Amino acid sequence: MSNNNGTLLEVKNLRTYFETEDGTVKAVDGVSFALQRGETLGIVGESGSGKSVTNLSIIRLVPNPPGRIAGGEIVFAGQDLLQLTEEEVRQIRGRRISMIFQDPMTSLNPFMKISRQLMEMTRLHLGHNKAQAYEHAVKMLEMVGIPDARARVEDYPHEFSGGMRQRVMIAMALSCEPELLIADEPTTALDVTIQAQILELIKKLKQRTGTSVILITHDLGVVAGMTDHVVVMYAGKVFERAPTRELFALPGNPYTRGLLRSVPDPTAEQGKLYQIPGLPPDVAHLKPGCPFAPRCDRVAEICRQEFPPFVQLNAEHYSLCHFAAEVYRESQKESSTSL
Amino acid sequence: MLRFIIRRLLITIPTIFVVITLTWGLIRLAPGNFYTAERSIPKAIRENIKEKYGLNKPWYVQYGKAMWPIVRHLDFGNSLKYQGQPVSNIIARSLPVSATIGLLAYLLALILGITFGSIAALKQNSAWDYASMAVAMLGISIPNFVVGPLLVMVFSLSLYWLPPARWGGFWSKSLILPVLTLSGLYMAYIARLTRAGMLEVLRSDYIRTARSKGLRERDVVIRHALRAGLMPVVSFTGPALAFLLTGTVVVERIFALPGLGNYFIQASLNRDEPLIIGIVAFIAITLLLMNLLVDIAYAYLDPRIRY
Amino acid sequence: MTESPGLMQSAPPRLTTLVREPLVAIRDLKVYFKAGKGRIVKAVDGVTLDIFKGETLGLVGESGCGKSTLGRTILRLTEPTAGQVLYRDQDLAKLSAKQMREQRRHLQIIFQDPYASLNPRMTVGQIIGEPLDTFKLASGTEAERRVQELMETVGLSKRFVKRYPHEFSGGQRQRIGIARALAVDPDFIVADEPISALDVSIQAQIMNLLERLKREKNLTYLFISHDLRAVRHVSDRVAVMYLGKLVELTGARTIYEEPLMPYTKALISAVPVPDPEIESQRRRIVLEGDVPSPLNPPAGCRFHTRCPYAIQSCKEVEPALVEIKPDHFAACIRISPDQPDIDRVKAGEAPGLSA
Amino acid sequence: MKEEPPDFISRQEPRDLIHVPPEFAVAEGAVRVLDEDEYVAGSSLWKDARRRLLKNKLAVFGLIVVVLITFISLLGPPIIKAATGFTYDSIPRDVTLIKSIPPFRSADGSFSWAHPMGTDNSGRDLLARVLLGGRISLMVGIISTLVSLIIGVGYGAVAGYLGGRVDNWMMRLVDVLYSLPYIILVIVLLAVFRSSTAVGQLVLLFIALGSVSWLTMARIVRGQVLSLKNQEFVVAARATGVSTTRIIFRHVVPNTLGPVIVYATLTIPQVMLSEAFLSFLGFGVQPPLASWGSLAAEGIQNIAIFPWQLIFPGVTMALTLFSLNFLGDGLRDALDPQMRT
Amino acid sequence: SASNEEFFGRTEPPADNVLRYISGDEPESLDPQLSSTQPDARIFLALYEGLVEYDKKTLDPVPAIAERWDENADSSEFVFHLRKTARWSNGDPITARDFVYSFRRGISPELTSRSASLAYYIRYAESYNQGAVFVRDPQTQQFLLEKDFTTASNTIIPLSQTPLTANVVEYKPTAEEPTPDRDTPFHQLMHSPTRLTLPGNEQARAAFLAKNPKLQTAVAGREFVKVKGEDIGVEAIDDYTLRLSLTQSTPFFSGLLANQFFRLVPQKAVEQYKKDWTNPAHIVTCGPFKMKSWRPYNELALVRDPMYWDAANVHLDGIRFFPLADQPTMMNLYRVGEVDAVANHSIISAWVDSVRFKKDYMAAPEAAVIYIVMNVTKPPMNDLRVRKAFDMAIDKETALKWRKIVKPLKGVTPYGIFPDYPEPKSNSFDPVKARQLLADAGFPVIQNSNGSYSCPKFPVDQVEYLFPSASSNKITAEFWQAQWKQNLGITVPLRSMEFRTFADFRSKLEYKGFAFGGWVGDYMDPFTFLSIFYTPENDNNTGWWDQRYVNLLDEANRITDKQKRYAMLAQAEQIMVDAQPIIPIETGTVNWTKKPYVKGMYPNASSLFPWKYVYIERDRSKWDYGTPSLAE
Ligand SMILES: Nc1ncnc2c1ncn2[C@@H]1O[C@H](COP(=O)(O)OP(=O)(O)OP(=O)(O)O)[C@@H](O)[C@H]1O
Ligand SMILES: Nc1ncnc2c1ncn2[C@@H]1O[C@H](COP(=O)(O)OP(=O)(O)OP(=O)(O)O)[C@@H](O)[C@H]1O
Ligand SMILES: [Mg+2]
Ligand SMILES: [Mg+2]
Repeated sequence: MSNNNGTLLEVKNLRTYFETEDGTVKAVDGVSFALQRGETLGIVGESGSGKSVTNLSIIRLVPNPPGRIAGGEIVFAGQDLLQLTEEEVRQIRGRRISMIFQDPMTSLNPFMKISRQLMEMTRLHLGHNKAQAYEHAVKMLEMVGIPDARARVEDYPHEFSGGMRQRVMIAMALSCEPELLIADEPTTALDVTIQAQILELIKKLKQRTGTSVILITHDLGVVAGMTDHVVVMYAGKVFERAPTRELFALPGNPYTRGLLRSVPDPTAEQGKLYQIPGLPPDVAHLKPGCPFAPRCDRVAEICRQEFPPFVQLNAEHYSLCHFAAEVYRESQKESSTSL
Repeated sequence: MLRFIIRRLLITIPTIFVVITLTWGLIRLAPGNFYTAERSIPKAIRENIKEKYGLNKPWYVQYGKAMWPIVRHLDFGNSLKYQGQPVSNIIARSLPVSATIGLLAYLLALILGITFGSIAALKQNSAWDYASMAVAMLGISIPNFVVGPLLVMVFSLSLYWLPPARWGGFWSKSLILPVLTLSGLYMAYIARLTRAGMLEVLRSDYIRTARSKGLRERDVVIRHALRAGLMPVVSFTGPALAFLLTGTVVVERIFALPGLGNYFIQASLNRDEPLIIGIVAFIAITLLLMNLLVDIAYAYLDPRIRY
Repeated sequence: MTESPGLMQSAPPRLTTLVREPLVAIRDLKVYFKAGKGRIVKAVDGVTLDIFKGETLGLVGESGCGKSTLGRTILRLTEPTAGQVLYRDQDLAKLSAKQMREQRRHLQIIFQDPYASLNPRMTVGQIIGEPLDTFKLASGTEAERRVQELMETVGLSKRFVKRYPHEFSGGQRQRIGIARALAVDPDFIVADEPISALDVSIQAQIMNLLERLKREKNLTYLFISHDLRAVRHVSDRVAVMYLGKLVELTGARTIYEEPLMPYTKALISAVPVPDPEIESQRRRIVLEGDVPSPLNPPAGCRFHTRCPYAIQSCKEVEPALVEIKPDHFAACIRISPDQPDIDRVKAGEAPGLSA
Repeated sequence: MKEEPPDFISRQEPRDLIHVPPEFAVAEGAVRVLDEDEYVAGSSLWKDARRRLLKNKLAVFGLIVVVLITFISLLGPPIIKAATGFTYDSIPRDVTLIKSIPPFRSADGSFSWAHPMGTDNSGRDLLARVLLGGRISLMVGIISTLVSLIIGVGYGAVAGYLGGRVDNWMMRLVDVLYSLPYIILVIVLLAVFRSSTAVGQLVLLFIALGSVSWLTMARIVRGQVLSLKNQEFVVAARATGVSTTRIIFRHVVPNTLGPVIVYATLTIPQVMLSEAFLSFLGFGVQPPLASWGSLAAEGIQNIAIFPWQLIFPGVTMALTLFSLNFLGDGLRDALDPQMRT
Repeated sequence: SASNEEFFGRTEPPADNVLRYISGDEPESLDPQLSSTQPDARIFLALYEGLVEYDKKTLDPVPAIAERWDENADSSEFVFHLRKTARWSNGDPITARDFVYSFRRGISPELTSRSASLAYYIRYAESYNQGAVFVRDPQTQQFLLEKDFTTASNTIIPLSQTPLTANVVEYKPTAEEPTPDRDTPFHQLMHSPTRLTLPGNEQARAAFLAKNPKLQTAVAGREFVKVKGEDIGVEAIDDYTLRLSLTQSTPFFSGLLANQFFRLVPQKAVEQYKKDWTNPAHIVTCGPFKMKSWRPYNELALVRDPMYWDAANVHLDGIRFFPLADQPTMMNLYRVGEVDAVANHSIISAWVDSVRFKKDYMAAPEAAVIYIVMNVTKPPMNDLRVRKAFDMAIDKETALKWRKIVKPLKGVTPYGIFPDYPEPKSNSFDPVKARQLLADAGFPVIQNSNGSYSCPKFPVDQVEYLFPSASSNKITAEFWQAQWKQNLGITVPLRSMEFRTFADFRSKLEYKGFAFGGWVGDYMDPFTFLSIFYTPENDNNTGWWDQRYVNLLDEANRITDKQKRYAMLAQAEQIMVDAQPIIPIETGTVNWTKKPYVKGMYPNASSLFPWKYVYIERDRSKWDYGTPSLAE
């Protein structure tokens, strides 16, 4: 594909495998998606579906061994990241692509003051001197809503609460204003007010610098509010890909529908929530056929036999299902009735 | 922290006292005496010696006599073997020798050891790993009483570059071979402990974070991994440095260096009580201080450690 | 500064409709941390709270306000600076290490940070099986069976039993922690953000599970979360914390539908809705002003720096937790049982002060 | 397979519809298909480790060498004796043979199979001596390392975990033991517990070496534990009611294993050297017994004239130590679950 | 390689005229009377002088500060004539009073010199050193005499103690010297009968008296007078004449006087600085060299002393002594040419084969013997047959061939040091007889089918061979063990020990069976070796003692004729050899190296070198190619 000037990142058929005792864990198996400049892409999906690994693959930080990127292309601003040398990737990391990791507790260096961990970024990539970097660090902390930032910047991570650490991670990732921000569940540990604040911050950054964002989250509310496109992953595969509104309104995949139904409704009374039955599959031992088949409410014999096709439902809406069209239609029906 | 340091410094004193007392007891339990010689000396002279040194008194009198000057004036008395030489003088003149060799050797060992260890950890199970570990292993698989003479054989006896033995001053060629010999062993320790420590650390999430920042691999190691990775090395450094500073017998013997280690062995073999006690007290102090430093270093390296 | 208004000690908040005995009673609990350079973080600062048998008490609040600390202190994982934690009327702080260990059978915690709380050198099976072994609940194949059961319960394939924590995704790790807490059939679980790392489907699973267990085993939860939807869903009552203090406490439905405190209102307005249509139109109450630091909490009402309703007195008077409506406690001087709706209170007035 | 109806109460449905299947887990029973393998029982860190160790080529090589050398040391001497009549202490009667003969040579310089490693200054077969020395050195190394592992790890872990005053006292005891004049300690030990049998002497030697070999280990473990004990998973263990002993030995100690194993493998050469030094001072193994250390110490004196006296014991020793260390590294890697390959 | 070269290592003479010598162990002290070891003695040879000095080859006494001396008929009184040119390093003249001071100091109990017993031949020296007391009648001021209380008086009173009469000529005055006033009151005192001495310590005295009722009554009511330094038989007749009166005939006494113990110490410095007088800043010496600097365990640098009476004949400008004991290190330093000569026994046995053919190797017998002592107080070694069997089972010929450099030993006197001394007859290697003897003693030796022997009845757990740890001892020990095993079928356990533990065990006779024994002569007379078994207390470490042996030695020492005296000494030695408390092993050799350009240094029997004769020869043709002959 030509170097579309609107496309910042294009992941093509990415496959990342882990070699473990009981076989190859195909954590990411043939994932493709594209991200335009200035756009936000949401990735949702069940826990263990390969969201984090996909993104680790993008910045080439999959632990090796046991992990390895088994195939595919990751074209970032025209370059295939997988073809670059370690040194070239290093220069992209942090500066052009930065990442907020999922687990803030262990992702901060427990041996280093917050200040140093923040300053490191800007000193390295923006060429700040010590004082500049320090000021920048304080500013960033303030921006992510750490109270009394100037005093607390000298603390160690273990002195911060979970949410505060997460905000430090965010501050760190934002500090160099990257072209691509990968946020792996950036707000899980944050209360809603801070969450709103952070999301607002990301939005502002996007507006100002045109940063593209990949937002991994399971909070469908966040997805709804933040993203332009959504990728739904299941068992290392992309199950559905669509513009956000479309996805929420007209899901074309039984799995997506299940997800949407699971969200607790604050207006409803207590009671049992909808849950997709069964367990997530073990990606090391996938059966032929659709990986979701055992849990699917509309499973048919073909689902157990054949791997489903990636059906294009409309210009930007794809779904991995034998019955994608049917599901899509159903959704259309439902939405018209509920209206 | 300050309270911790003060408390530890205070406990140093009774600890040293315990060490001295035990040492005193051990010397008494050991067969032979400082005047035992190949030819036994006549009884009369033995009696004179006992009289002179109070060895015919009850043990508590002897103990008091041994301890009192130490407690009062930190005076360890005179050596029995090197008659008339105050223990403090002996320590004062031999310590710098041992300390110089020891420190230089440890510095060299640290630099090489940490480098090799880090390389090995970073490139785990690669040729780099094996090569640097092999080099490190040489230091410990070949005893230093073999390394020393081999180095001498090459650099002194064949090439005539370096003196084969003897102390030539604090800044002389004669330091090179002893320092090399001594550092080999410690380099091995440090390299291997570094590797083990680093491996524990290098897979942490926060190292991943550091990498995601785009840091150079070297900076990742030096700034992020080393602190935690060096914990075992730091633990090892306490006693190791204490013993290095206070002398190492084998190297001092091979290279005929007038160091404390040599004196210590001789004193032990000679049952030279004041000298033994003096050196033991000195070693104990060094050790306790080193270990205190190590404990402080722990808290410095790992902010989660608090005393 | 005077702490703990007398009212709180005399009348701990309770539900009048059901006279229930508290399972865990927290009395004027304070947890301070030393934070270098002689500074003190007052993570929990005078909290009095009853948790009744069989209820789920939701605890919400801003990040860093002391929720985890409160939860951990209940289990004596952090030693309190002052105050008491009574479990079935015994003061936990007075128990010996051994007695405390026995109590841990009944008191469990699901940790906020799943990965860090898992021993990297133990397999999942060992991690989940350990409590069984500790309390001699099962052994041999029986234990193995229980472990499998637990794993299935939390939605983990039992094939994973021999894997190590680092081989799991974030959500999977969280579920390991949940399974461990459930292993001993506890009475009381502090669930510290048990679902925040989980995807919605598993969240639903877990919440259903927690509820079912509660029903079946009469479990009691302290459910810490910032996900108000979830809290709303699982809790009977909800407590709102702000900077180490309780600011509002009432039934789960009430708090969502008729919050009293300006802070709670802001919280609720910020809940994202999984609907892009609504999301793109909705208006949130955006809190202005600096987020205060627990290192240096503001005097008076701690929320005054960000409160749109703050008046001068708010900076001076520390509000007590008062029963404004039946079973609805709030700590704000600008409202009173006579006028619970802050929007109707005249500007500058502080009815709560006089009461 | 018959699909059961999804178990849920959606927001659309009336909420009192609680005909939920009694066991939650049963709902998943429907999808048990995924677990075709039955539950594999009794996996442990050590079992896993063994399997992983065997995949590490260098470690396996190390293991093979160590086992081989151990076996040869054990079985070699009687075989040599049966084959040639040489033992570690047989000095030839013929005075012309009482000299150091090069490997594969007879006294007159011609080729001979008699002494593949040559002989020492007293004309004793070096091969027999090296093998015998192997027995002693390996025994010394293993026993002291065991002591250091058992006492040092336990002691250090307890001190570090309990911390505070206990730690302070326990570590001061270590300091005291460190500071005592070792030589005198050994002299007293040997004099107070006199033993004239070779075995008794060896036991004393083990005690002497073991008594100090654990000290640094204790310090290293303590250092690791100090930083481990604040980690969340230890708190988690505490929260689950795990007893202190079990926390120390199940949770904390396994996480120190990396440095512990490495230090343990370093202890072996260290103890062998100490043994050589003690032998040099007359405290070690009694002649005509020998150890690698003492053989090397003799050999180095003759390096210029009879190099084989150093080369054979030295190389055997170095090879063993190398192998041990690679084995140790392999073990370390094997015990690190993150290193699964 | 090194083995093909003529010399062992580099042979470049040093640029300056300073000898660099490895003296062995670190000196215990620079006080000649305190330090008793051989390495120290070599240093004292440079720093101090006494009445006599060792001959550079024979070690016989040659005039030093004493120009000449006279000796009475039975060698019990000596008069020394000092040279008037002798001076201390600070320029003060040396007089007879310096000797009086030095000798009294050396013997004084306070100094606790470990060599003080060397001076016990001097009258009352032993009593003084022991802190003994005379017994005096307060009324009459008379002292009790020894002869009144000794029961069996078979000892012959030496000349010096027989009363002086006009016609007794004790020594031969020389013509050139007027001899004023020789017969001083002190001299009279020395010739009066020996006073009774009792232990100075009250408890010991009470215990002693309790055993002798006669003495107890005699002593009652008398006062005790401590023996003082002034009482010992050392007298300055005038500034340059010194008289020494001895308790017994001591023909070898003048030789003994070269020992470091009898060298001069500076009274003023000693009294002023006490223990610190040997400090380089304070030290005053009287030898051919004086102190330049001292860095213990590193280097002791001396320079030629211009005040020395014979300074003109001192060749070297200075000497640098390197105290170090590690043999390979010594040899390394020697090989690279950092030192010019090394101490004795410095060549590791393993190296001997390659070094002994070099032309700078020093080979000569040494006044040092090595033997195995046996504990005759414990079974099975209390049986003479067993002891003999173990002696006969060692093939010493093979051992000598194997050891290459050592010399044989028949008894306890070294081989080849005292040319006229008759060797005792000792057992020869006879394994058959040895086995027979063992069988006689109740331990039959059985021959196994493979030709080896075994002796199942022998209590192997009751014996062991104890030796101090040093590699040279170890290889010999292994050899003896192998011999006994081959010939008797008995494997005697070997036990090496740290030296002082060893010495303690051995001297307390705590050892079982065998122990290493060795002796280095203090002076050049067989008696220095025979005296090992002289008194039971003189710790011969075997438990063996025989009055006949002692009597023979005493008698021999009164004989002035050397041949006859030697014959009688040998007779005594034969008694000891027959009783077999020891297994004689070997006579040592000096075994050291010196660079060929070092001249005037001879491999004498004690490796003691009068340094003033030593010089550095830069003319290659005059170098030593081989061991310099002692016979010339
Ligand atoms: N180091 C590893 N070794 C083996 N398997 C791994 C490893 N890391 C991840 N996996 C597996 O890869 C799969 C995908 O993991 P990933 O972390 O991408 O999930 P995720 O979608 O981010 O889930 P979550 O939302 O729970 O974080 C999981 O099944 C996980 O078990
Ligand atoms: N060990 C500690 N040392 C110092 N300060 C601490 C420590 N633990 C917590 N704190 C501080 O106490 C306050 C409350 O922390 P806590 O973890 O209870 O917050 P939280 O309500 O759980 O927040 P979050 O929702 O982000 O997890 C924070 O300001 C934190 O920085
Ligand atoms: Mg993830
Ligand atoms: Mg928290």
